[in-house]
Amino acid sequence: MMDMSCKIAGVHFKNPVVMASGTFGFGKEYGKYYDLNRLGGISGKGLTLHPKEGNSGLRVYETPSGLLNSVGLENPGIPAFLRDECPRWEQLDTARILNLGGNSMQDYVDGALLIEEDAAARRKAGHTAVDMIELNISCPNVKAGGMAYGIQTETAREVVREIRAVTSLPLVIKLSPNAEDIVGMAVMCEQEGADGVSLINTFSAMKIDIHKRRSVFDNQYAGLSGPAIKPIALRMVHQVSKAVSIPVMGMGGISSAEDIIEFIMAGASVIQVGTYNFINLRAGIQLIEGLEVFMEQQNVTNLDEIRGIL
Amino acid sequence: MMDMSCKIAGVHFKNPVVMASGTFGFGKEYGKYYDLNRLGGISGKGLTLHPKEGNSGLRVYETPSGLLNSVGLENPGIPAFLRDECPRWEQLDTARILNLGGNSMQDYVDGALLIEEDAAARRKAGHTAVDMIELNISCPNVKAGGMAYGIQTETAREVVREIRAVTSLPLVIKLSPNAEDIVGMAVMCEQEGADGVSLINTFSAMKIDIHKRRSVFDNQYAGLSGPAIKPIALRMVHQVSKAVSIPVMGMGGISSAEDIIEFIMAGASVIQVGTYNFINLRAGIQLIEGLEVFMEQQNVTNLDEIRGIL
Amino acid sequence: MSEVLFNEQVAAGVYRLAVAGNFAGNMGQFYMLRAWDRYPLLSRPLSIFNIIEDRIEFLYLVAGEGTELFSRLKAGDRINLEGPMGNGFPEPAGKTAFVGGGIGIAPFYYALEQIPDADVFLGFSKEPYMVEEFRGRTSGRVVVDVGGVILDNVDFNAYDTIYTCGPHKMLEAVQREQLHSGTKAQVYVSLENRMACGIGACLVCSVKCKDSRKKACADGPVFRAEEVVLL
Amino acid sequence: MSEVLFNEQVAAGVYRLAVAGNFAGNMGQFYMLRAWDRYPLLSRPLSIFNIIEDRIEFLYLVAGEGTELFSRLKAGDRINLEGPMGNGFPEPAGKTAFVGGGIGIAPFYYALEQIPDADVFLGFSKEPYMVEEFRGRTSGRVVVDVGGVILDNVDFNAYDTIYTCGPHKMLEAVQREQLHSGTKAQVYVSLENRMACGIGACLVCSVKCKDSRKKACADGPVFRAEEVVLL
Ligand SMILES: Cc1cc2nc3c(=O)[nH]c(=O)nc-3n(C[C@H](O)[C@H](O)[C@H](O)COP(=O)(O)OP(=O)(O)OC[C@H]3O[C@@H](n4cnc5c(N)ncnc54)[C@H](O)[C@@H]3O)c2cc1C
Ligand SMILES: Cc1cc2nc3c(=O)[nH]c(=O)nc-3n(C[C@H](O)[C@H](O)[C@H](O)COP(=O)(O)OP(=O)(O)OC[C@H]3O[C@@H](n4cnc5c(N)ncnc54)[C@H](O)[C@@H]3O)c2cc1C
Ligand SMILES: Cc1cc2nc3c(=O)[nH]c(=O)nc-3n(C[C@H](O)[C@H](O)[C@H](O)COP(=O)(O)O)c2cc1C
Ligand SMILES: Cc1cc2nc3c(=O)[nH]c(=O)nc-3n(C[C@H](O)[C@H](O)[C@H](O)COP(=O)(O)O)c2cc1C
Ligand code: FES
Ligand code: FES
Repeated sequence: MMDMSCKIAGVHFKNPVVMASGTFGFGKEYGKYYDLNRLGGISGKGLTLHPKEGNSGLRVYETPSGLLNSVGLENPGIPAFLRDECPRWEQLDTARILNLGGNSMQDYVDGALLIEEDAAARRKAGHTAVDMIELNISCPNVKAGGMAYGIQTETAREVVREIRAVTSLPLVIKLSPNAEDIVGMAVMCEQEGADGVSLINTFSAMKIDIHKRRSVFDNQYAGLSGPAIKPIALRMVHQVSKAVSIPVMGMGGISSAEDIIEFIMAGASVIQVGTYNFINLRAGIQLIEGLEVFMEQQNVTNLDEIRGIL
Repeated sequence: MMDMSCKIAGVHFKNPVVMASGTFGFGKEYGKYYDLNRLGGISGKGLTLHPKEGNSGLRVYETPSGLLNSVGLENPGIPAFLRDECPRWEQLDTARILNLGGNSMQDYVDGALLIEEDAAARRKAGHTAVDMIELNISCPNVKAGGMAYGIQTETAREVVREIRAVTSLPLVIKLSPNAEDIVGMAVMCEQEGADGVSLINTFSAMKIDIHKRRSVFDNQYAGLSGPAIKPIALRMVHQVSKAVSIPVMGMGGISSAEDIIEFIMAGASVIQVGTYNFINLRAGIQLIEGLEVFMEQQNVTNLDEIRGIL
Repeated sequence: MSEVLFNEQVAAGVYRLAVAGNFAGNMGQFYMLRAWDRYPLLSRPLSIFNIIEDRIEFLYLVAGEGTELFSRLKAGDRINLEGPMGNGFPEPAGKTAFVGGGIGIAPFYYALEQIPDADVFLGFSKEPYMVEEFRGRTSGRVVVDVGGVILDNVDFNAYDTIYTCGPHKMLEAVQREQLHSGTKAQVYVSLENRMACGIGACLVCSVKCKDSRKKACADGPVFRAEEVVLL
Repeated sequence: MSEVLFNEQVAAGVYRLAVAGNFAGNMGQFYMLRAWDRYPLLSRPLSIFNIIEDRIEFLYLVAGEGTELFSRLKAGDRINLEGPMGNGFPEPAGKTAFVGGGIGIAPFYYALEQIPDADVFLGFSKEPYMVEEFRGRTSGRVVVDVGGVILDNVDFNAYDTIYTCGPHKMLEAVQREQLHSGTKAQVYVSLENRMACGIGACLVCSVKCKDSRKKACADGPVFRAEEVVLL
């Protein structure tokens, strides 16, 4: 029997294919194309305490094998999520990850507290809607604060420590490739009691409209994702995996089962798929099936056999 | 009359199109395809004091819209360059940039001293072969030392200071996108008396051969260049241009005249073209001609009109 | 993967593409098309131009890299279609007008199947195309303008429902004319925001509306004209 | 840009491509081919298979993305060629053998024009191809092996010059056989290192030689067998 499963802080991932935050909504839309319960997990759209309108102006631009986005964390706010989406999440049989964003320390903490309360209430009623928090300290599209947290290790330490203190849920920290020292950042997360790290978020990047003589984005810089960044993401995941002993969720440009195997060989416990969802609406299913084919052909019965072998 | 020219530390660039180090040899090969004197400048293959064999194993791998290279600074050494290549460089009517690499501080300094001596001797004879030094503190393919210099600002400061002290030639520092803080690095270079900065070198990146279960490169990581990285490079050039008042040479994935205009609008004085030379052997000429067309169509008579307007 | 039946040029830079298969779709909906493997990254949204039993058709203008690749397709080539997507045009009430600017005429040909007596206003900057096809499909008027302002021909007070699709500038003019004319007609605009997922999951196609943000792909591409804040 | 004359499949995954134009080249040289605009990034090196007045031909195996794109070319399509590049085979002395493994046979067809009496050894793993064409061009022997080891058929002491081209494993065996046989023949290998610039400027195609590093593209692709350190 093939075994693709893996546990992170007690949370069971039936396979390593997790959908990346911001590219998969809260799952509903893709659920029309395949059974979400086939997935290893889903990281929902980044949430903040209060609803956010997101950025004005153009929000997407294609680059060679990459995608610039400037969504700016548009989201309905945590209370609306808990109220409107969680009933559906309760029914899902896949790892449900809440991606937590914020504009200030207070935002982050108040958001985490709300989630904690909600989880406790549901637990009492015998339900779970959220299995894990993915703390996003790294969104490059949010100007006020958000960015800064993800850049310097000591600034980030504060947020990680505060959130760790107020949440009993498994906690994974999402790291930015824009960090001054992504390895040091991961080590810090381990020191502060995080249950894992996920990387990478998008690269801060730019596109100029030479005719209008301005950035195509109102917010000047935007976040680069997609196959273009995969070689860098893979290097970072490899470096971080060597440096910490907590699990690593690897991502950045994954668009084939072979890509997934690379990230697992580099040390990732699970991987996340972002931009590729846009290219292939059935990405989730097809990647899992591709993994099965690979494992069969290569005589791998458990992904642990190849995890981190580099 | 259209004016594309620009001066950096007294060195005249007739246009902003400079060929990037390591992708253009010392010019000879491309000289068969067009007149090198049409170019704004040439940055020669990175040189170290002693000849270097470079890396073993595979040295190139294509990624989506990008190129991984692991040349590892193979070069004939500074003395051989001064002896064998400089007679030809003396004849060139384009900005001639010597890209200086090294494995240790001693290497860098001794190399710079040799170049200084040679320049003095040629000057006496009424000749010039090298107009400028581009100090490469950032090659990601050299394990011993080289990398470290380009990462942390204070480590890099030493090298810049030492080289500045021993060379009278215009000095530009080539920055790495792997630097912890590329803006801080540039500011440091300005403080230490550099005449300019050039950026970006390649991103440290990785490719795993999942069948052989090893990196495709003997040296594990390799350097990513090409269109894939352009959006990140442009953002970095923009940030650095805002932060320093010395000239900036921008590069990273440039493959059209429009790309060049973007870098100039982001603040670059001149740009460099690397990987695109492989895709188009006549890249130099065609980019210059493309710039002429753009300027004509957009009624730009001097590139200064659009430089740094963002 | 589906098969291209034909892909014929109907004017400078404008092509009519037919793909074999049994496709569904309401008027005003669109498909995401992909005629390549990995590059460019995103699929391209095109409105349904026509659906016949054995095929679906699109009418497109070569605007850049993706549509340029479409234009090279030949009969027998393979192409990937996802759809139908979007809300499409709501059922009209009363007398109906379609106002298309340039390639914005595309969705109305299919819409005429359901509303075969609508008046059709086609505005072209240069060469007109598909005019005879439109004439053949409606019992209403077909007004063609070349080089002028197509809206100048539309009396907003003469209709109960007006559907519009075209360049941003035209849609702004539609909003102005709606206010200015004081029409009681229900006026709709079809937006062409850039899209990534096409199904409402990524929020890159966001449309600023009077009271909230909506998604061009899932809540649209058709909106009530007065609802949208065009910037 | 040049025009494709034909691109016909000659065996499973193997194609013969003809491009119109007046092309130059010596035996053993190669061209860099590009049948796309921006993606994939690099052009692909292919050996000269044949040159006739009005055209050049290549014989290639579909190995990945680039050659797959080549395989889709049809007559009339456009393709970009740069070349000829590389050193090519030096003039042979005396009795000559060509030893090709798989698609490594490609350069020898053109070479036969200059050395029409060479013996030709063609090794295939599965289906043989182009054998009749080779027979038609040489007055020497043509030995074909399918599924075995082509080198087993070559007596290294029976020749003055031996040119070889094929997979890495075969070239290693060539080196061993050269030593083992004690042949006085001049033995050459043609290498297929990955390339970027193709003209000697970037050093990514570096070949470790006994005394130094050389460039596969500019100093090669043909090297004396004893000179190269195969790793
Ligand atoms: C719902 C919807 C229906 C559409 N229906 C049609 C149609 O029936 N016929 C038709 O010709 N065009 C239609 N379009 C526009 C068409 O999708 C774009 O012209 C096409 O995506 C451009 O791709 P490209 O690669 O050729 O150009 P690019 O090089 O990507 O861009 C060229 C120009 O097209 C615009 N553009 C780029 N991507 C998009 C995008 N995803 N959406 C909108 N505009 C974009 C850019 O602003 C740019 O000015 C529709 C768009 C949408 C959103
Ligand atoms: C001088 C020279 C002459 C050649 N002549 C021929 C020929 O006549 N016919 C023919 O079929 N092939 C020839 N090759 C090999 C051919 O260039 C490669 O098969 C081709 O580049 C693979 O490209 P791809 O995109 O299809 O495959 P990729 O997906 O890029 O790679 C598939 C496989 O091809 C190998 N490969 C990739 N890039 C190169 C490269 N630049 N050079 C060599 N191998 C590579 C890889 O190791 C990989 O195993 C020659 C190569 C060289 C260097
Ligand atoms: C449109 C878009 C929106 C995103 N929103 C979020 C977000 O809300 N929170 C977050 O942590 N990451 C967000 N990301 C980053 C992705 O989760 C992922 O880290 C990144 O895109 C790299 O993976 P990919 O190359 O597979 O897309 C977003 C990415 C995209 C493309
Ligand atoms: C094959 C190769 C060799 C390189 N060698 C050097 C070098 O010796 N010194 C250096 O400073 N940069 C070197 N670079 C980096 C380039 O000069 C340039 O900074 C980088 O490739 C980004 O530009 P591009 O995307 O236009 O290629 C090399 C790049 C490539 C692709
Ligand atoms: S394109 Fe993704 S939400 Fe509209
Ligand atoms: S491919 Fe550039 S030196 Fe050979």
